[in-house]
Amino acid sequence: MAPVATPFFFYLLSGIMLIGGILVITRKNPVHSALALIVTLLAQASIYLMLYAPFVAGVQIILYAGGIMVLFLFVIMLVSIDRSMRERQFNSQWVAGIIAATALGGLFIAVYTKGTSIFPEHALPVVENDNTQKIATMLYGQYMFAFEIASLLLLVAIIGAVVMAKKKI
Amino acid sequence: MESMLHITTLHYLVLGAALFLLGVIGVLTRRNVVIVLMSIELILNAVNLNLVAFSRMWGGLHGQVFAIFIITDAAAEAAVGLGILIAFFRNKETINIDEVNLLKW
Amino acid sequence: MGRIILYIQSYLSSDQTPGAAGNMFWVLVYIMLVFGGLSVAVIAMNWLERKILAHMQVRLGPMRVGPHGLLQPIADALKLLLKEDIMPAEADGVIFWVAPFVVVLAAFTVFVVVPFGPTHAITDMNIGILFMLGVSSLSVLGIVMAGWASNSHYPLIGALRSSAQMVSYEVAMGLAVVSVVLMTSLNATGTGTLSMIGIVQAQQSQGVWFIFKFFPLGLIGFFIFAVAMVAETNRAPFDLAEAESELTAGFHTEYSGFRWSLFFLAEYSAMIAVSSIAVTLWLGGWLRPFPNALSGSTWDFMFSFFPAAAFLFLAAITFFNVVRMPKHPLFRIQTIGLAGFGVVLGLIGLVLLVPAVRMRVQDIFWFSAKVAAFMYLYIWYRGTFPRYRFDQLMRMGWKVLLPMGLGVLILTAGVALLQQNLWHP
Amino acid sequence: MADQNTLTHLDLETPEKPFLDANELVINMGPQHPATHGVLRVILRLDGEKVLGLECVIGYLHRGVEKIGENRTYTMFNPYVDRMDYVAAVSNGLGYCETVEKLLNVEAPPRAQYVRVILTELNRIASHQLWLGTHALDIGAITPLFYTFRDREEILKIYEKYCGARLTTHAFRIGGLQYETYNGFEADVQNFLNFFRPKIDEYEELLTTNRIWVERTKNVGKISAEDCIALGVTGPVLRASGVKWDIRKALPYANYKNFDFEIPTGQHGDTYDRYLVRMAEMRQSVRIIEQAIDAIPEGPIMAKVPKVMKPPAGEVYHSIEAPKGELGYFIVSDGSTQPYRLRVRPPSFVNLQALDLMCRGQLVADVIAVIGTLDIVLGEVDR
Repeated sequence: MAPVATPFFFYLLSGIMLIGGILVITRKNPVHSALALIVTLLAQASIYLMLYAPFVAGVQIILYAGGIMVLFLFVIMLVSIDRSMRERQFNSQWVAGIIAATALGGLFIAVYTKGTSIFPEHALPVVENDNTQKIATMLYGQYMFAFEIASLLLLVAIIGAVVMAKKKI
Repeated sequence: MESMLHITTLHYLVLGAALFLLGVIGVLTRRNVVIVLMSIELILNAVNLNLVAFSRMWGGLHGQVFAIFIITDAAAEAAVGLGILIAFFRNKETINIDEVNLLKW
Repeated sequence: MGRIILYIQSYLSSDQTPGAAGNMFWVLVYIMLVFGGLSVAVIAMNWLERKILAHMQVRLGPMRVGPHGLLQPIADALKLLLKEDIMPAEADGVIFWVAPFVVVLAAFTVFVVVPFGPTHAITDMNIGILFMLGVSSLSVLGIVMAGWASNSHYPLIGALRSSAQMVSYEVAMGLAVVSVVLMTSLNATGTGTLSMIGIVQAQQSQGVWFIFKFFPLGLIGFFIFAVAMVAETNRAPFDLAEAESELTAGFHTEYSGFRWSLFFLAEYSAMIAVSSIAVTLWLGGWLRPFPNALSGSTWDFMFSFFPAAAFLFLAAITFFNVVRMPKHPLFRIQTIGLAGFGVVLGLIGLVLLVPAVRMRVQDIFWFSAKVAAFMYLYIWYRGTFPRYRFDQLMRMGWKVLLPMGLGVLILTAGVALLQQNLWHP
Repeated sequence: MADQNTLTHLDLETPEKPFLDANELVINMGPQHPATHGVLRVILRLDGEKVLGLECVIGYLHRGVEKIGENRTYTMFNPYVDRMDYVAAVSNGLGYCETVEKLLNVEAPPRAQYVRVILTELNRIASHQLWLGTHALDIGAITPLFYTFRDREEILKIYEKYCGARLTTHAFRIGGLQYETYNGFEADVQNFLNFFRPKIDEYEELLTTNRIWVERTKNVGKISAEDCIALGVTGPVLRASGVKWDIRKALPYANYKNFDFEIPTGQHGDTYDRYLVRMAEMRQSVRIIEQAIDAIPEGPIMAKVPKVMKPPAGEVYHSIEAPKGELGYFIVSDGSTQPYRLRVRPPSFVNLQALDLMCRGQLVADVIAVIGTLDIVLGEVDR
């Protein structure tokens, strides 16, 4: 089934994402930031659905919103945030930050105005029905090595997190 | 107006760029480590959005596979980052990134 | 006008779910039906749980509001709606307000892909089971929000317990689910499916419920899921998050009235949701018992009378109890009410005898009956088991269920590979 | 044995270092909490879920029972003791009556002694039933509560028939009994015993081998025999730690020396052992009541005591084995009609002291289990 009212949903979702993103970097309370980020991530999952990528959308919901963000909230509750909320929120290099961001933004604008010509005129048709099956074939075929490396990375991350967070090992 | 109503790949790319910039500003200006980590998640998501948009444009699935790898990477990064955060908080009782100024304590 | 009628009718003749057919009218109708049915089911569950627990515990349970307390859930709902809605002064207003809605939303959204029948689902998604697990895992966010926003110690501990618990058990649950997804790929094409309808159809075409597939591997996978799903819904004996003897009420200690009832609603609909996952994945979903061994039109005809028979049986029990009601004039209204309830049940049973209805409703009946069995199990657990301690719960999740899940997954893959290469080269 | 004033292996003064220093959580459990058995308030210091230390705040149910005793005659004070441990009112009455009898130097006649033993042992069963139900409820098993209350009802019915009251019975008088037993008392008690014996098996079937129950109670709230003695802990808690100390055997009162029964003991001193000890005690109580029913003699029920009691000046301490431990009464008489000083040694109050020691390093859920297994009654703790 093709997406309906694509422009409306695109602008709605990207509006939600941008407002969420702004809230993430401006809120004083990290819990509010985390919740804004969750909203952003869920809106992004919907955008993935519009891009005919249901599997990535599912992974986004289950891993990002359901896993990583819960970990974030967990840690925020573990460390006391009262003190950090009373402190100054932005550091002294905010001028440098804005300049860097503006420069980067300028670069993006330049690239996108110059480079649109290489984009194809119409998006190629994508079959949604066997999206998951195709991704599976690629992951376990062409990207097998990368897949195994990713599992190694996760193992290293587990060990690293345990080593750092545990009081005595 | 016509170009506003016909959603092309460029729209998604611009959205991704905007998110990326928000993430960069967050990383550079905030003092709270948790929020810095969350800004990094924003950056990774902006990249994911671009990859999926490109995968849609070319009709292949390589972009989506890359997005999945990046999500895996984000999980690993969050786990280690939060682990460091807890170790840091335990020693200095703060989560202010400006106070991460010693190589050893 | 004619086009509209055609549009409305277009789904009825098709063999797709309304979502897949792209028929908005029927999608809306189905959403109404599913959520209406869900609300009725939660109300019925409330009454049944209290009654069944009461009878397990040598007491009567609700008896005052309506005959045999049948109207008790409605009275409770009214009381909760009229109650003062208290928000602690130091609470984080917005999050406190949003949290119950997040939980309810997560618990209700999963029903979008639950297949009550081959065509009786709101929609069929390519990533069905992934969607269900993902969205149901979002409810932990609501719980964490509620616990944190209350700005109080008991809710905070409850929220921490609950989030740790749900995140841990999701892993074991996911592994059990993956072993089923692997089983669906044992067909000619060699590709499996994540779609809920596809999984049931795979069981149909392979001629076996996945609980009996590769015995005992399917059974172990089912066992892992059955334990994890109780932990996932925070029910006894894993109800640590709201252990009333330890944390008073856990994450919803500070909630009252309408918002508390939202948590209640979410808990029960989440129970129904995970039970329907279990039914779909292991117990053949909407399939009636022995669809292959007892196939043929005669058996189909016989089995199609089950729904009507069940309702008529319930009606008969009700009328038996009408006769047993005390004859005192004070009980006259109650007796009439019970008789009315029996008449309603009997009428539903009679309607189900009509051939057109009979054939269409069968699969819904079998699905609901299987889910109801799980609901009974939930109540039974609650009446029987003491509560686990937090470290024991974590140990069980990570050190027992997770390795078991991994083992089942590897063995299933191995056996499937052997079967494909040796018996069907 | 170690020095009586120090505890063997736990330093109670310095708390353990928490996981995140800034994040030590202080939780106020009670006085309004579903699992603190009344109005106990426990201030818990937590590191996450781990208990670093706790402090009991008591006195929410203080009624000044001991002070009231100084302003009442000996007979008038008798009903007040029922209100201390209200789930074992008969035992409290027995302790008080025997103490005053000791002061007056009279002894209750044999028939009264037998009836006293029967009623007291029934009371022990009732108290243990209430303990079992609430303890299981705290640990999360809701069903045993209803079973034990159903069976406790039969005991309360016997009390009601005997003296008209169910809970605060005021069954005994100084010097014997107020009432002769009603017709069919023996038969009622015998019926109850026949009814109750399979019920103990029913409780045990629900819990003793239940995996979750065993995991929740084994190695939880351990306390060694030395620590028990150092803290003055008595009753089933002491016996579960392996000390064979039961006042019924050690310093026999009433006519317990006429009965043949055993003192069940445990080995590990954990919650599971305390559970087993109390279950075995119920069986032993059944055994004692059976012997008493068979041997109950005819005769008077009241010794000769003056209408106005003026015990000779002096002091006396007498203790009995109440369901919860050693229940002692210390009375100083100045020769008038009222005690000069009356002091109660309540088992719950003394046992509650062990809570901190038993909970250190355990989890929040274990605190609940330990409060349950100590079997405290706040009426007795606060008096």
